[in-house]
Amino acid sequence: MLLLLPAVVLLVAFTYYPTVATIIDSFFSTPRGRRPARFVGLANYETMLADPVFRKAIVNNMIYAAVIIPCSMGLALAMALLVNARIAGRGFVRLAYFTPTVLPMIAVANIWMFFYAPDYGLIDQVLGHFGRGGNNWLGNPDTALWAIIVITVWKCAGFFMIFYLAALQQIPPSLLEAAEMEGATYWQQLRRVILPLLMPTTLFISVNAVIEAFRLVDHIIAMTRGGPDNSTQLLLHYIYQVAFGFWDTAYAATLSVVLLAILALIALVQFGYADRRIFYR
Amino acid sequence: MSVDRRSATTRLAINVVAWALALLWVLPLLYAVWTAIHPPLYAARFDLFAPLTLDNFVRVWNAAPFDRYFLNTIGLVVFVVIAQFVVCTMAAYAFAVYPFRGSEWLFMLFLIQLMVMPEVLLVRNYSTIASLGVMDTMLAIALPYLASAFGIFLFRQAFKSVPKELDEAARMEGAGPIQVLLRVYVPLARPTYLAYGLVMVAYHWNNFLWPLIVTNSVSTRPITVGLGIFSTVEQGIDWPTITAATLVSIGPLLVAFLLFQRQFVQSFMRSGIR
Amino acid sequence: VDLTFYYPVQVGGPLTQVIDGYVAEFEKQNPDINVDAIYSGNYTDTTTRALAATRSGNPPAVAVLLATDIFTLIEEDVITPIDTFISTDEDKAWLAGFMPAYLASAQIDGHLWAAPFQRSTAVMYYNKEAFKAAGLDAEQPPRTWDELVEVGKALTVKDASGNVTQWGLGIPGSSNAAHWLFGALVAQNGGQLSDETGTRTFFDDPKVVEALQFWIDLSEKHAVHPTGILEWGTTPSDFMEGRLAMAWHTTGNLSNIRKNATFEFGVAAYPGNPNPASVLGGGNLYIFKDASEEQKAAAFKFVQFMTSAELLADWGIQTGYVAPRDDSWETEALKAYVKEVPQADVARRQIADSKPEISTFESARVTQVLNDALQAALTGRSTPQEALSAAQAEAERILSAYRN
Amino acid sequence: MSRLSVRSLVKTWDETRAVDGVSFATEAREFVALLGPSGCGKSTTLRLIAGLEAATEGSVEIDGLDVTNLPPASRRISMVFQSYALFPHLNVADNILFGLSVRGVKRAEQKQRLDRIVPLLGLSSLLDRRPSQLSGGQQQRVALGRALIAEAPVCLLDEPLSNLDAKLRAEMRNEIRSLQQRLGLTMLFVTHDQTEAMSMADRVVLLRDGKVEQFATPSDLYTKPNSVFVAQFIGTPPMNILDATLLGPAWDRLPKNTLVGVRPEHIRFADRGIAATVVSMEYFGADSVVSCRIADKPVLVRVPGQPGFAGGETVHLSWPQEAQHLFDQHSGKRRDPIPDQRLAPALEFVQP
Amino acid sequence: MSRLSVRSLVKTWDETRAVDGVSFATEAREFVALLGPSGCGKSTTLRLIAGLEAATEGSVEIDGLDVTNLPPASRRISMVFQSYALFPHLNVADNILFGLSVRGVKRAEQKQRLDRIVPLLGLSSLLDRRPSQLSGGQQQRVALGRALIAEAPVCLLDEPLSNLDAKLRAEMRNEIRSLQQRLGLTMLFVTHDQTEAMSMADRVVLLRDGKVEQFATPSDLYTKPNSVFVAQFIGTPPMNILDATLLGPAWDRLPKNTLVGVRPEHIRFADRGIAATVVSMEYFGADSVVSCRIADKPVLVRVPGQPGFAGGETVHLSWPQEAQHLFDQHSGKRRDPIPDQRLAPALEFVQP
Ligand SMILES: Nc1ncnc2c1ncn2[C@@H]1O[C@H](COP(=O)(O)OP(=O)(O)OP(=O)(O)O)[C@@H](O)[C@H]1O
Ligand SMILES: Nc1ncnc2c1ncn2[C@@H]1O[C@H](COP(=O)(O)OP(=O)(O)OP(=O)(O)O)[C@@H](O)[C@H]1O
Ligand SMILES: [Mg+2]
Ligand SMILES: [Mg+2]
Repeated sequence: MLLLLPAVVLLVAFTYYPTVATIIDSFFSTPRGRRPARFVGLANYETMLADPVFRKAIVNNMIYAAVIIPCSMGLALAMALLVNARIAGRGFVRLAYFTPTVLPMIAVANIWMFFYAPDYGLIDQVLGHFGRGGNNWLGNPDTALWAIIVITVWKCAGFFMIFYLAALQQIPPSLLEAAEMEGATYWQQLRRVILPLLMPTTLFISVNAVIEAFRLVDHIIAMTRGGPDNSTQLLLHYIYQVAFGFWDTAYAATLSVVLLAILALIALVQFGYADRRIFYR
Repeated sequence: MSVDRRSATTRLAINVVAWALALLWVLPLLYAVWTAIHPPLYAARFDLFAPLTLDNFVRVWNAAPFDRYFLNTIGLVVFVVIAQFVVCTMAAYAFAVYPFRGSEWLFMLFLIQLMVMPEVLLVRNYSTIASLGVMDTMLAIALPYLASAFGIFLFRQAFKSVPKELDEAARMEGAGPIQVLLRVYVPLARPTYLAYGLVMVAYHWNNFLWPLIVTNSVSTRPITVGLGIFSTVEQGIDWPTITAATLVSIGPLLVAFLLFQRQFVQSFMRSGIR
Repeated sequence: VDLTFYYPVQVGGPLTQVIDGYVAEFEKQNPDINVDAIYSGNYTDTTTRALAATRSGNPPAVAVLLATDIFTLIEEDVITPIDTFISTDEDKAWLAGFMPAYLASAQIDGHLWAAPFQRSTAVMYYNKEAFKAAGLDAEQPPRTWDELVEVGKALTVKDASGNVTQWGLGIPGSSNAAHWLFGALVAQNGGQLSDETGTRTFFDDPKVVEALQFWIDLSEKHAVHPTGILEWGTTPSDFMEGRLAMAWHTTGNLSNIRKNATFEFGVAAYPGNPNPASVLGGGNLYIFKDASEEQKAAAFKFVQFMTSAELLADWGIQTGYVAPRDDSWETEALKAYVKEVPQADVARRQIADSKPEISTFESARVTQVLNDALQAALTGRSTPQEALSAAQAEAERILSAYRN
Repeated sequence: MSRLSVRSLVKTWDETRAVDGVSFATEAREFVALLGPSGCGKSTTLRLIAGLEAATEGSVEIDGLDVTNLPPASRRISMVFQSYALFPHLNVADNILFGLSVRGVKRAEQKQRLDRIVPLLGLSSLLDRRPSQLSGGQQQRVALGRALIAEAPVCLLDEPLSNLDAKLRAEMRNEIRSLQQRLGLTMLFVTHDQTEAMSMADRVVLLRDGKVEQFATPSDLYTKPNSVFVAQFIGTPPMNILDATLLGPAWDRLPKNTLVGVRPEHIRFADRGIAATVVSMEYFGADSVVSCRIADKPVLVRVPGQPGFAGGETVHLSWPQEAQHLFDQHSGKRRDPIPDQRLAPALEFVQP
Repeated sequence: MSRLSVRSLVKTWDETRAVDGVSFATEAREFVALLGPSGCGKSTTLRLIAGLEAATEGSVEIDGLDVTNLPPASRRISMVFQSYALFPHLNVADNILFGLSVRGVKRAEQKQRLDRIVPLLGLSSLLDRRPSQLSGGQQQRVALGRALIAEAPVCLLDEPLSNLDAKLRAEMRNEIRSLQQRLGLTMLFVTHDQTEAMSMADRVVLLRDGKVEQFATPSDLYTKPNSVFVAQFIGTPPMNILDATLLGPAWDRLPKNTLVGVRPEHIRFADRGIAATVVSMEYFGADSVVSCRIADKPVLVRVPGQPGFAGGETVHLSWPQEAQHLFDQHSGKRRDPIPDQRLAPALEFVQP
């Protein structure tokens, strides 16, 4: 198909070729100026399995994903429903929800850094009024990951909302009217009509949410660098660190292969399971 | 819009929740505005009578050729979004309307791009760009993003939701495949184009690492890279400067969205298929 | 000749314009050389770019990179020693002008690999008004660890409900700073973190463990230091907001604090246990190997220009970096500046007592190992001994490959 | 059981007055048709009653209770939508059962009621299909099933039969009628098909441009149309409306500006009478419609079977006096009662 | 100008044989109706002819040219869709002009043709509206306009009138008919409304379960139905079909297993004849339909006006012999010709 040609060429050049190269790299040692790469078989993978930071990153990332995906999607749906209803200043509210998407993460990270600052940070100032100040959100390994999660949810929810909003607007009003006539309460309409009709959108958003959950690490680079004590270490951030901090490209490639495998697995499950059950109108 | 038939209390509750959430969500932005228009002393102190100042903006504006950066960014974003529209529309149309043997597989293969982080491929993409000889051009920033699986997926979905009879009616009327695409599918998918365009504008307006790597000069550098100068934490955070710079760099985008959002919503309604 | 020059900017402000000014001046003096000065983000980004560019075949001629990246750069085989360009007496005189402490960190295997450029050192900022309020002599900052604890206690203030409103001391422990300031603590305790070959670390040395124990004690035992990890980025704000009465940070922050602090503050050299000591930091100028000979010659000229006494003095004034040449400090400009801002001189005086920061092969990875250990101990997840022993073992594993 | 009454309902959109002061009241268990040309505001009136649109003015009462401000679900009304409004993600059975299941009716009862209604609608073999796999008519039957199964006391139907074929439509008419009577429902039925309205309804609300033109029983509508509009809307082919002055001297005694209306089926070909020219013929099986012209004005005549006129032939038309309707030329309103003494002599010759 | 012919068309979906061997051929400029109950495969047949579905078997020819494998646009066919298929993003004028503009017809000519067609359809005041702002009937007229403006030699219409009110529908019938004749179009018109098919079409294809049940002129369909199905499908109310054995000894001489069919409009109330009981009455204005029972079997009788029968009353029914149709009980097929000599005596007493 001629229509597909440009896309295929671009994807080969900037996705497939580099991906395959990455997989190949993972079986070689890192080339250094003085020592060229040599084939090492699975050595990189053995190193990885023994690497406590890797294990920590995987665990953190699972928590990160398990919280972010449902939270941001749920919030996004709630927001879309809210701004689809007739509320005062709807334009402003939509804009408000969407703002995080437009804000550059570099700058945002710094602003959040202020919110999280102990004692004089905004959150602590508020909590201080209730005598619960003095929290070092980012400096405490028990809270740091959660602090990061909050930012991610904040950043993603508005983005996903746009898609839910678009889908909501496409639902024929007569369907909801029919449901209403049939005595469905708002919650029943939501559960039995709106949500099923939003399924294709939900699938799409969930794919994106999974990807974001493994991809969004800008604020970690800017805020915690995986610390304290790797408590905010995520897989992609670790890859970034290994590749561009440690210059161990082979090991980074190995980690990347794992990341790709995880994502591919999730994606296949999502599509295989969901695409079949979701009709397209 | 259908009438809101809910009771007054429900409506009030909806309003309250929506607004509370909205305020929570813009808090960082409000904070940015606060610090940007006050002297550094008030960065963490909320005093209603704090003196106002535009110094932070003046300083930021003078610190770098922001006007040039704006032009670069606008040019880049317009180019990327239009090129993406073209590439993704073509591919999505092929997938949605002319499925062929194995097209489902090819589509899955395309979706891989959703999952492959550009960050991971940075080094390799850098060499590709270098070997194409387009280093330090707008094309270099744009190329890896042009074939967006995200866009293809979205457009395919939008095209699939176009009622089949409309396609058929257009074909009966003698429209060829390209005409059907341009005159039926694309107009009907307008909300999707708007939404996707908006998201992509936001994404590329804020993209940092890749442009940083492939641009060298003031004449190609986008605004985020310019903004990067102020955002470093190495020497301690200078909040007023950072927030002022942030506002300068996202200001046009926010204003555009504010103006755009009316149009955005209206177009949803207009194209609403009964 | 065309030269590409990558540089990071680590200090807020319109510094690219300053650099552009230097470059323009250089090009005026050397009309046959054209320098393309590229601002390239922070140090990490710049290193990334420089290495990526080199690998894809169009390396920069000169770059400002971290002093501690030296082993990585040697291992990657991308830089040329500076001393190979030294031929004339003039060159030798230029070389001799650098402070030896800074030169030391660029000398490996008998070669000088880089020219010190934007160098810094860690110092202690203290709030003179807080000192006065606590009845302390604001001109007598603590000189030893014991004094530090004692003064810290006096400076720690609680409100009626027992919440601390002002901590005595703050030492940032976030991932981008812990190893650096910890280097100072170790040096003060008479220890060191790595040797000059870059292949050996001493993380489990008793002196090192003791230094970490002291850091922990500051909050756990003496309660003069906030618990948990103090963010490097917010520490200056902490200090300016009055949350910290004394804060350890880089000299690079001087202008920021001077501009924004609403109270009188002092800059002090670090205390000792017993020997006062600090660490050096910042970036050097490297010449890249893959450039043509002609470019390299021009690059050397450029390096010399950038490290002339006047220029370094000016750069120091503009940024807060410590000019790494003694003769810079003799220039009128810098003298006048020191008169106006006496705090600026503290750094220079402290340099004699300063040690190079930890620098090894795979510097970032080893640093990361150390940082993880420090943070684990600081957050009470393991004891200093355990954490550092584990870190040492890991560092051994990484570095053993580089011993011959 | 339930009486529906509507008072001065008005609905405006921007400039359009889609519904413009509609009032009528049904008896309990009455079957009322809402009839009118396309775009006259039938659907809108129905939606106002259902509560799906907020009325600009006026009120809706059910059994004397003002429900104008109640939500649709609390009005105890069921509805069939003109566009079906089937849930695309549910199969036929689930679509029909939606309301019951939403209201928490027990499984067993759901099944029972489903089994009762499905054969009536001829949907038995389609229960597992999705709406997108049904033909238009099948979809409409599902929509009907969904509304009927609720057994709400008032049921609104927006052209539920317009996509069915004649046979099914006739069956469905009977079905709906008998269900209505069996369940004691009050039904309001929108249609633009006067045959449907006439044959099914107890009374008909005839709408025109958002206003009630006449509210009466079918036979009153047919025999005593309030206006030219009603006269022409009811009956196929529509009533012939002729200027009295055209008909010759016998009609001169009528008041000025009078229009004379005669239904095609009441006109007979006779030996004497008004002269006309045959123009063409349309065949409908049981009968045919002959188009004639009286002095260039078209007149339709309906006769049984297939008569053998040729185009251009001259014929004579007559009709009984009681079949003649008189209307005011300006207002279009009926002139009734006709003062017999004045007209009878003038019309005597048309009697056979 | 153009002749459309269809040979053994078959379309199957999984198990469903939606179209099952349909063959027919039109004359040039002929107006053919495709008639049949809901779900019988009318739309599918039309779509196969249009080229919107690929035929499983069979071929479509236009003027002798096999177009089975041509794309829709190359078949020189225009079409009106059952669901209108208006472009929601275009206003009425642009919807109608879509085809012309796609084919690159000049602005001036577009305008000319638009001005010609729009008043015919009563759309003049709506040209700037979007489809979503139109009522169902208005939408359908736009769809019609879009198909007619193309002036393709063959035009397919999928129930274009089903959403119009009776008056408009009658007007549109004439309009479509006269446009078809004026433009010399060959039209294939899907409808489930037999009145529409009968009054408009030159010939009717009557479909049942995907098969052609009869292909004939309207009057042949009415007077010589091929089968019980046709007999009951054509005419409202449908033909009464009675078991000959019920009718008394006079019918005993008919062959075994014969069904007797009589149209309601041919039955008269007489003094002698078959005894029946009146059950109910339906009023249609011009006439009424009386439901009776002959030995528990329903019989409908159509009479003019509103007769005064009471439920339960006993009446006598008779009909002329030539109005009687005979069918085989098993196959449902017509038994023709009836050997007059054998039947005439048996039926004589029913003559008035
Ligand atoms: N949402 C709306 N906004 C503006 N005008 C509308 C809207 N809905 C309907 N109308 C207009 O109101 C009038 C009445 O519309 P309505 O749908 O009630 O007609 P109807 O009698 O049901 O016609 P049909 O028999 O064609 O369905 C029409 O002129 C229509 O164009
Ligand atoms: N896409 C499809 N997949 C499976 N079955 C289909 C599909 N489209 C139609 N059918 C089935 O084929 C048969 C014929 O459908 P078609 O739409 O041709 O009927 P129709 O005669 O036009 O009916 P109506 O008068 O109700 O529009 C129906 O039983 C229908 O359910
Ligand atoms: Mg309607
Ligand atoms: Mg159909």
